[in-house]
Formats: sequence, structure tokens, C-alpha cells
Amino acid sequence: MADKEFKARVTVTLKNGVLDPQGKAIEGALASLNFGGVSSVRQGKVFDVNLSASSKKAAEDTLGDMCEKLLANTVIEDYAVEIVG
Amino acid sequence: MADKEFKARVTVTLKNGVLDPQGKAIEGALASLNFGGVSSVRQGKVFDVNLSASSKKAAEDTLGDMCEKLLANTVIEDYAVEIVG
Amino acid sequence: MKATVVQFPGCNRDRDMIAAITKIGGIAPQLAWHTDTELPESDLIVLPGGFSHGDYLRAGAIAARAPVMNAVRAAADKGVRVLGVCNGFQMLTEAGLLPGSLMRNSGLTFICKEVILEAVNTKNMFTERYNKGEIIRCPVAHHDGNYFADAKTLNQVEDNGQVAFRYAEGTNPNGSLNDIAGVFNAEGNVLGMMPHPENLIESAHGGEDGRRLFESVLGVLEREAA
Amino acid sequence: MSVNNTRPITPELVAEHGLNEEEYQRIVELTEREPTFTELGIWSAMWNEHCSYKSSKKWLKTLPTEGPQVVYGPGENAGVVDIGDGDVVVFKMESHNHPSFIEPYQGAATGVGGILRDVFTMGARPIAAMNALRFGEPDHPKTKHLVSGVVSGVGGYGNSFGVPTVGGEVNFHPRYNGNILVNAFAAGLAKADSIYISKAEGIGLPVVYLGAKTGRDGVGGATMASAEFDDSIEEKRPTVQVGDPFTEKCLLEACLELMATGAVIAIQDMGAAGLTCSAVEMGARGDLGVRLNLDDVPVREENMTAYEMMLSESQERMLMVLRPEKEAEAKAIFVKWNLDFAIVGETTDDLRFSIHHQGEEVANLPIKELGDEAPEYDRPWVEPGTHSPQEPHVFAPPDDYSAALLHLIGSPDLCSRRWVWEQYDTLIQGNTLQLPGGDAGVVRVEGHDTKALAFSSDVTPRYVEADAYEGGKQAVAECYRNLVATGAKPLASTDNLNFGNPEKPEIMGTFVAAIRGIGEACLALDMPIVSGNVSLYNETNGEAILPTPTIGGVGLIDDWNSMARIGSADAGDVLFLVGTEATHLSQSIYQREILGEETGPAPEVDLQMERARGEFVLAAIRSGYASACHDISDGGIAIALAEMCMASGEGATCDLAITYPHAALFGEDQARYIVAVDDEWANMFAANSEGSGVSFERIGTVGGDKLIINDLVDISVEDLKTAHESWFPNFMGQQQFADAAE
Ligand SMILES: Nc1ncnc2c1ncn2[C@@H]1O[C@H](COP(=O)(O)OP(=O)(O)O)[C@@H](O)[C@H]1O
Ligand SMILES: [Mg+2]
Repeated sequence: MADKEFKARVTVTLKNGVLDPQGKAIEGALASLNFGGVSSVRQGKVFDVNLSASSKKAAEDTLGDMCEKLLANTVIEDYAVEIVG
Repeated sequence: MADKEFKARVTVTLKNGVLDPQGKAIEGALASLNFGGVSSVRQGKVFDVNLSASSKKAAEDTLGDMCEKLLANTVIEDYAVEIVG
Repeated sequence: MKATVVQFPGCNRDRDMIAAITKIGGIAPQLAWHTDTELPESDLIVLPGGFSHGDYLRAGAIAARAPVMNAVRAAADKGVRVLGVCNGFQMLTEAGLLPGSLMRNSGLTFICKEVILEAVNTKNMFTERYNKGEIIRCPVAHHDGNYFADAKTLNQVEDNGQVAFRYAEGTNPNGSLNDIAGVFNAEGNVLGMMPHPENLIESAHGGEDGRRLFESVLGVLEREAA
Repeated sequence: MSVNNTRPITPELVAEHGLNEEEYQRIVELTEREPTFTELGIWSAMWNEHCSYKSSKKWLKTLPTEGPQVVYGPGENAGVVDIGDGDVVVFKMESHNHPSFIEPYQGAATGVGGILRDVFTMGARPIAAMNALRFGEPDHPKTKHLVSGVVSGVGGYGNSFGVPTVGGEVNFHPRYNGNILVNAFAAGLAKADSIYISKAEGIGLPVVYLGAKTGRDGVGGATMASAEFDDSIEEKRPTVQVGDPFTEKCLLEACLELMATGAVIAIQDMGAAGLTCSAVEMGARGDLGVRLNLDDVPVREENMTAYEMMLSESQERMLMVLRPEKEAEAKAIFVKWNLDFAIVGETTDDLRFSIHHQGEEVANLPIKELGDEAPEYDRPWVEPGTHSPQEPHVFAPPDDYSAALLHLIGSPDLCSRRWVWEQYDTLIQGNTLQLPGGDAGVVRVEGHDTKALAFSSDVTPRYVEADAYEGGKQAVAECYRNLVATGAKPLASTDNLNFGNPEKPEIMGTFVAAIRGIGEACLALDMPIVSGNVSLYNETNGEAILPTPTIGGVGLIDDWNSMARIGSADAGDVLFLVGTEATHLSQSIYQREILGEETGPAPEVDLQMERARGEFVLAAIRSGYASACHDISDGGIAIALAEMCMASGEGATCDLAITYPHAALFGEDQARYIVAVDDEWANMFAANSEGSGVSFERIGTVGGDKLIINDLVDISVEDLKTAHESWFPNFMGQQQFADAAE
């Protein structure tokens, strides 16, 4: 079966309890820019990946595998995979 | 009117055409880990922000403002704001 | 005694490390390339500092998944000494050879300066020429040196005596938990540290405190070989 | 978005390319027909100020550029200077002012990347970098953001690449509010017999593209760099160039490996107007034509037009003429480093620059004319006015000298730059002998037991504004002094001439006078200019920056064991002033910070005296008499003493000969040093000074924990340090958060 093209977005975020120096700093910065009412900021990463796979399921599996092997450091990070097109 | 709590996700991505050395390095790493079929990877950032605002609309406006002023470098990045809870 | 320095594209303190080992050990180390699947026979494997693969994605992450790392892991499992400095430390945590991870410095900027270290565990072939509790000078130069481990891991690291060096009180440059500057694996044959002992080994560097780390590990190995 | 090559050439289009009517007529003449759209782009890239030096060439030619030590002077990617034993030092300085104002991180980063490439294109491994930065006034709303972005961009690139940053400058002045300056310097080490230049040789040889892929980065960037800013800058934003220091580091290693194989005939980095400038330069220098096939250019974006490919300023790229028999070997090196290697054309014998794209010839231009016949202007200029001297008594003395000194030492221009340079890797390569914070950065010469190189970057823009000629001399003289103060013999220099709009006769006059001063000083101090860069049109809404001709100097230390440092004085050492009591307060930091004025003439530089005193100090350091040394510059002798005390952690007690106390302490008279001499040698030192006819004065002794000057100043070294170290972190404190997201 011919492979199809998929557009995916992978989101990698820090696990709860893992320190996030950048998020903390942004909280401080927002406060100093007078944005009140912000109780927390956590910074993460997104990867927009174009890939070919035999099916949506296969694409998702591959992306999950990529996260486990490279895109996320699973000691400190969680990930989510979404096919967007 | 009392403010409500919102959970938002802000996604910041590089504009089209702007060089993404990180994405390029990840493409290379995926290839050497034998993930075939990946035609492109672009890396961006997400910010998970908890904030209080009078309405969903107000929260969105504030977040847009935060992007313009801090979260995104609008010379080279685009941003999107989404209220997720 | 055979030392091997592993080179990755983007490493830049490999030359400093090679110079230090050559000057202190008396012979130049062997070199390995990130795509190698086998390593020459080695008593000591060194992962040097720098910005392997630009430190893109996460510092040391891409290098940690290079083919050569399988060989490094195999050697470490057999008890071969492995030293990772700065980017090398980041690679070792990314590869799971050392506990914890190295996050962005709490001040968010790259920082290059001399810090004061406390030698914590000196009953180890990497550190035996320091005295326990001794205060030594050592430069740091990094952007992501903020040591983090979850509470359970951190307790284990502390309880097992896996902390090699701490930033002396009040001098923690990056926010590392428990002021940790360098850790051993549970077996004690793998050491990762953020500071650069290779940049403080001769009078031209303004001090020699880093020298004894190399003398320790190279000296012990010589003795074993004898 | 993509523009077709058949786009009609209208007067508006010509103007958008920064070409005037006369220039366009000349282009039509040289093209022998109306140029195509791509050709217009090529002409404009070659003829803009940035590439052609059309306003400055006439004057640059007057600079001294030769000497027995000079191997290659201006004209190559960087200057090459002999340091003996078959080694050469290769260096240059270049500006990235406008891009850094638009996107401070990437602008500064790519500025550093560009200058490093200039150095390693010539076959030298970079061993030191400096950065000379000028920002607007601290309170200006943009300043912190720019400082933060520029400093992290300089560090982000240099640290990752792996070059120690050993010096630089940071100044603040309202005249840079709308136009900051980012001047980056790099130096590399090479063997004299393996230097590579851009002049191509041989017909029918492959032209090879190396490095990163081409995108639309900075298309039109070279044109922008030469255009004055106005408020519409936000709209004019071209695609910003993003730096990739990782690729640059791989490119460095690959190029050095490639050169070692003997495969390279000529090589040229792609800087401003990338492929166009590099190809034209290689051909025009070698009297060869170049034919390029753009279908073979590695691209990272779709549907790029010929125009875009020819003008793209994507970073980390090179062009090379290759020995064909070495192709396989050369290619293997680039494959190993995971870089692009593509044959994109060949050298020809027809002296044409011929560009093919998708089966069509999109440009065919005379290559020599492109390279060499850029217009050269003798822009009208007026001799700058001068100011009459002001006697010390016209300046009010401070109420409290200690308070004044504390204020000055903690002021934006005199406070410690530690906040900046701790973000730079100053130690990498293991050869750094003197870090930033002293007079010059010093780096060991690898492979040599005792030799070291010293680097300093200097200019005092307020002096140049007051008197361009004296200010030009002073920039060179201060650089000379900073090198000498470490024990280095000044060898040669590079310049980065940052000025406003040269079409204004007053600005042009300043430029002309500054060059005259620089030239005279370089000649008198034997520091020929071997490379450099001109950045004009540094104006916003018609207001020019302060004229800022930055001088980067390189000196040679024969034996670093007898080098001097700012902070190496010991308790008991005797302090000598080499030079005489100061009287010049006009344009001083004292006048600006304490009295709130900037008036009067710049201090005069007596070049003969400068040289005599410099040679004396150098001899003293080299023969081991001097335990520490520091030149006296901004802020006068009181600041210099305070800096020595802070650096050594020792106090000092001084008794100066004084006529006007405020002038004696804070006056900025030139050609002066403080030398600390071991007590044992003090008489010998004094006798030598007398013998050599150099003015000197024994001013005090090192020791204690306070700086005491006559009955005027009495401050603890601790208090000095606190004031000196706190301004920058306090100033930037909040910003660290504000740029957290980047
Ligand atoms: N941007 C910078 N990067 C690195 N070092 C810097 C920078 N700016 C200033 N320095 C260092 O701080 C010290 C003081 O600078 P400056 O006052 O300009 O020196 P001087 O008066 O000797 O020319 C010098 O050692 C200089 O190299
Ligand atoms: Mg100085």
C-alpha cells in the first residue's frame, strides 16, 4: 500500500514536579510587565513533523516511538502526539 | 464581576522561511535513528499559562498581548492562543 | 593506560581535553568518532565538553543517541571508567548512564567563571587525590548545568555517596539541586561533572586544581596496570 | 512572493535598489542594454555602500597598510600578520549594526558568525574574539532589551562555535538610541605557508558551493545595511538571518581538513550579498569569468528565484574553486561533516558573470566591471570645527572627591562589564592568559612555549565627535597603550569605521578627519591597518550616531612569563606614573557624569611622546621590573588606580603632585600609564626613566585595604568593588526575566 503524507504536531512538556527555570522566569517577567492574574507558566516544546506512513495509526505509532527515543527525555518530560493533516 | 480561572496554551512557531537549525538537527538525528519518511521537522515552543480573567475573550486578549510583548519574537515567530480549560 | 576521547560534531572542548590528558598522562589519547560502532580498547573513555549537534533539542540529547554511545555503554557496563565533562555530563544523563538531568541555568544565561567546589566523595578513582571536604577552584562554562533529579533519585544519589563535587556554599552558579556539580553512577566508574578541570591544570591557567582529577584517574589506572 | 526575471525595470524599482539615476545609467552602459531584474539585483548588491565602499574608498587608500610584518593587508577576507616561527595571525573586525537593532540576538550572532568565517576562510583557526558594543542611554525603553539580546547573541554564537571572547567594549550614549553598534572582531592562527585567498586561477575549473543550504534570508539585506533608518523600519523588515553556530563549527573543521588536502585553489565566504559577491570577487580578482548554474545550488525553500538565490544572505556558506582531481576526497570531508557540497559552476575565460537557471540565462554581466568599477565618490566634505581649550579652573570641583570617584567607578561607562563577559566563554581552548577586565585580552600561541598574542578594541566616540582628527589618533593610541600595558609589542590593527550619512558634508568631514588621525597614529605607532570595515548611514530620523571608528589592535608578547597584568601588584610595590599631571577635563567622564556636560576639545595626542613612553613601559615590563601595569584612560588617574586596586585586591596610598585637584585626579590627558614596581627595583626603574627622558613620577605604594590619594580620596577597596560591580547587574536585573521566553 502506498504511503500517505501526514502532518503531525508533537508536544513535549515537563512533568509535574520538574523544575522549569524558564517558566519561572517568564512568570516574573509577566509580572514586571504588569500582567496580573497569572498563577503559573510552564514552557514546553512543539515539533511540527511532516512524515509519510501507511496509515494514521502507523504515523501515530512512529511518532510515539520518536518521542520515546529522541524527542522527549522521558525522565523529565511527557509528550502528546496529534495528527493535524 | 469575579474573575474566573483559565488554562491556556500558547504555541509559538517560527515563521515560514526562517531557518530552524534545531529542526534541521532533529531531522538528521531521526534519520540516523532509522526513522525514514520524515520530510521536515520544525521546532517551536508552548507555554501553558494559568491565568484569571473576567471572560474567555478577556483571557484571550491578555494572552495575545503577552505574546506581542514577551512570549513571541514577532520578527521571526508567529503565535497562537488557545483556551483549554 | 589507554584513554579515548570521543568526538562529536559540535564538540569544542575536545581539544582542551586532549591537551590535558596528553600533558598529565604523558601520552595523547586515542580518538573515536560519533559514528563509530566500536571503541578502541580503553581504560578511560572521555566525553568532552562543547555543543554537540549545537545542543539543539536538548543539550547532549542527539549525541547521547549516536552509534558510539552503544559502545560507551557496553564499556561502562564492563567497568571501564567513563568521564563526561559539561556536554559530556549532559550526554551521560541523556543516555541514562547517570541519574538526573541538566536543565537551563536558573539565571537563564550562559555562565563562564571560576567557581569553588567541595570534593565530596574522594573514595573513588576519579577523586582520590583530593581530600574529603577539600575546597578547590574550577571554571564552569555552560548554559544548561542546573542539576535536577526527582526526590527519590536525589535521595539515592546522596545516600549512595554518588555526589562527587558540590558547589561550595553560596557559589552555586546555576541553581543545581543540593549544589551538585558532579555525580558518579552507582558503581562509581562513571563520573559526570559540569565544571572544567581540563581548563585549570597549569600555571598559565592561573592554577592547577583540576590536575589532580586526571592524576587520580590516570594514576589509579597505571597502578592497576602494573 | 517570487519575482520573475522579466519584471520591468522602472525608476521606482531602481530607486528601491538604492541606485541613483546616474548609477543606473552607468549600469546600462556597462551591461550594454537594459539589465534584467536579476541583473539589477546583482549590480545593486555589488554597488551598494557596504560592498563597494563607494564613499570611503578614496580615503581608505590613505591609510598606512604596509610593514615588514604585514603578509596581506586590506583587500582579503582578513589581514595577515607575521608573528615569527612560521606563524601568522589573521584578523578583522566587522559591523552588524542594523541587523542587531532589528533582531538583537540573531543580528549579533550572525555578526560573530560572519567575522569568524572571514578568518577561517583564510585557513586560520580562530583563537580569539572581541565585541565592541554601543547602546543608547540606559533609560531608553529599548536599551535593556537590546543589551540583553546582543550579549546573548554574541555569546550564543561564539560559545557554541568554541572561540574565547577575550575583550571588547560597551558604551552607552543617547546618540545610539535609534542605531546601536555591534562590531565583532576575530583573530585566528595559521601557518604562513598555508594561507588561502579568494583570487581564482585556472580555466574550466569547478566552482563548489560548501556549507549550509540557501534560503531567502536577508534578501535585500546588503541594501538595507546601507540605508538610513526611519520610522518605517518595522515594515521594511526583510527575512531575518538566523545563525547556526553548529553548522559553522562543522564548516570550520571541514574547511581546515579540506585545505590540508591541497584541494583548494581559491575560497571565499558568502557574506553580504552571498553568492553574488563571492563569485564576482573570485572571478574579478583572478581575471576569470564565472558561470553558475543555479539549479545545482542547495536550497532549503521551494520556488526560489534566481534573484533570491543570488542575493540571499543565508549564513554558514562558502564558495571555492577546486582542483578537479581532488573532488572525491574533498566531497568525502563534507559528507563526514554532514554539510552540503555541490559543484555549481565553473571558471571561464570570457570575463563574464553568467547565471543560468531552469534552462535560461538570467544574467550575463562583465565580471571585472562588476567587481572593480563600482562608482567611487569624492563626497563633498567640510573641515570639522574645533573648540578652544578650557582651563581646569572653568570646571567646578566636586564637593567630595571620594564620593565623586565612587560615582564614576559605578557609572554606566566605567562600571565593570563582568555581567557581559561572564556570558562569554573566555577560557575555551585552554590558552587564555588574560581575561576581559584588564587592558587587553591575552592568548597563548599554541605550539609555542613562550609566545602570546594580546588583543584590544578601542575608541572614545565623544572625543571623535569633539575633534575627529584628535579622536581618530586617540583611538589608535589607546589601543596601542592597552597592548603595551600587558607587555605586548603592538603589531598591526584593524578598523571598523561607524559613521552617519556620508552625503552630509559635516559627517563626511568627520570621516575624513578621523581617517587622517588614524592614519597618522598608525604610522607613528607602527600599527598598520591590515583589514577593516566601513559602516555608514548610521542615522535615525536624520540624527547620526557619535562618530565611532573602532580600532582593533593585535600585539605580540615574546614571553608571557614576564607579562604584566592590571591586577598583579603586590603589597609593598612602588607605584609610578609614567607621564605627567593631568589638566584636561574637557569631554572627560568627570565632566559628563559629575557636571552633566560634554563640551570643549578632545585631549591631544602627542604621537612622539606616546611612542616614547610606550616603548619605555614595554621595555620595563619585558625586563621584568613591572609587577603590574595599567594605562590611564576614561576617568583619569583616580579611576586607573581604583581599577588596579580592585583587580589586585590591594589598597594603595598615593601622593600626587597636584595643581588642580579635580583635573589631576580625573583629567584625561593621553600617553600615560601606572606601573607597579617591586620595591627592590624601584630605584632602578626611576633611573631608567630618567635615562630614557620619559617623564615619570613616583606616586605611592601598594598595600592596605583602602585607596588613599593625597587628602582627597579615602575609600575602601571593598566599597569601590561594590560600586563597580553592581551597576550592570542592577540595571539588567529585570531584563533577564523579560527575555526569558527567547
Ligand atoms: N563586550 C565586551 N566583551 C568582552 N569584554 C569586554 C566587553 N566590554 C568591555 N570588556 C572588557 O572590560 C574591560 C574594560 O573595558 P574598557 O573600559 O573599554 O577598557 P579600556 O579602558 O582598557 O579600553 C576590558 O578588559 C574589556 O576588554
Ligand atoms: Mg585600558
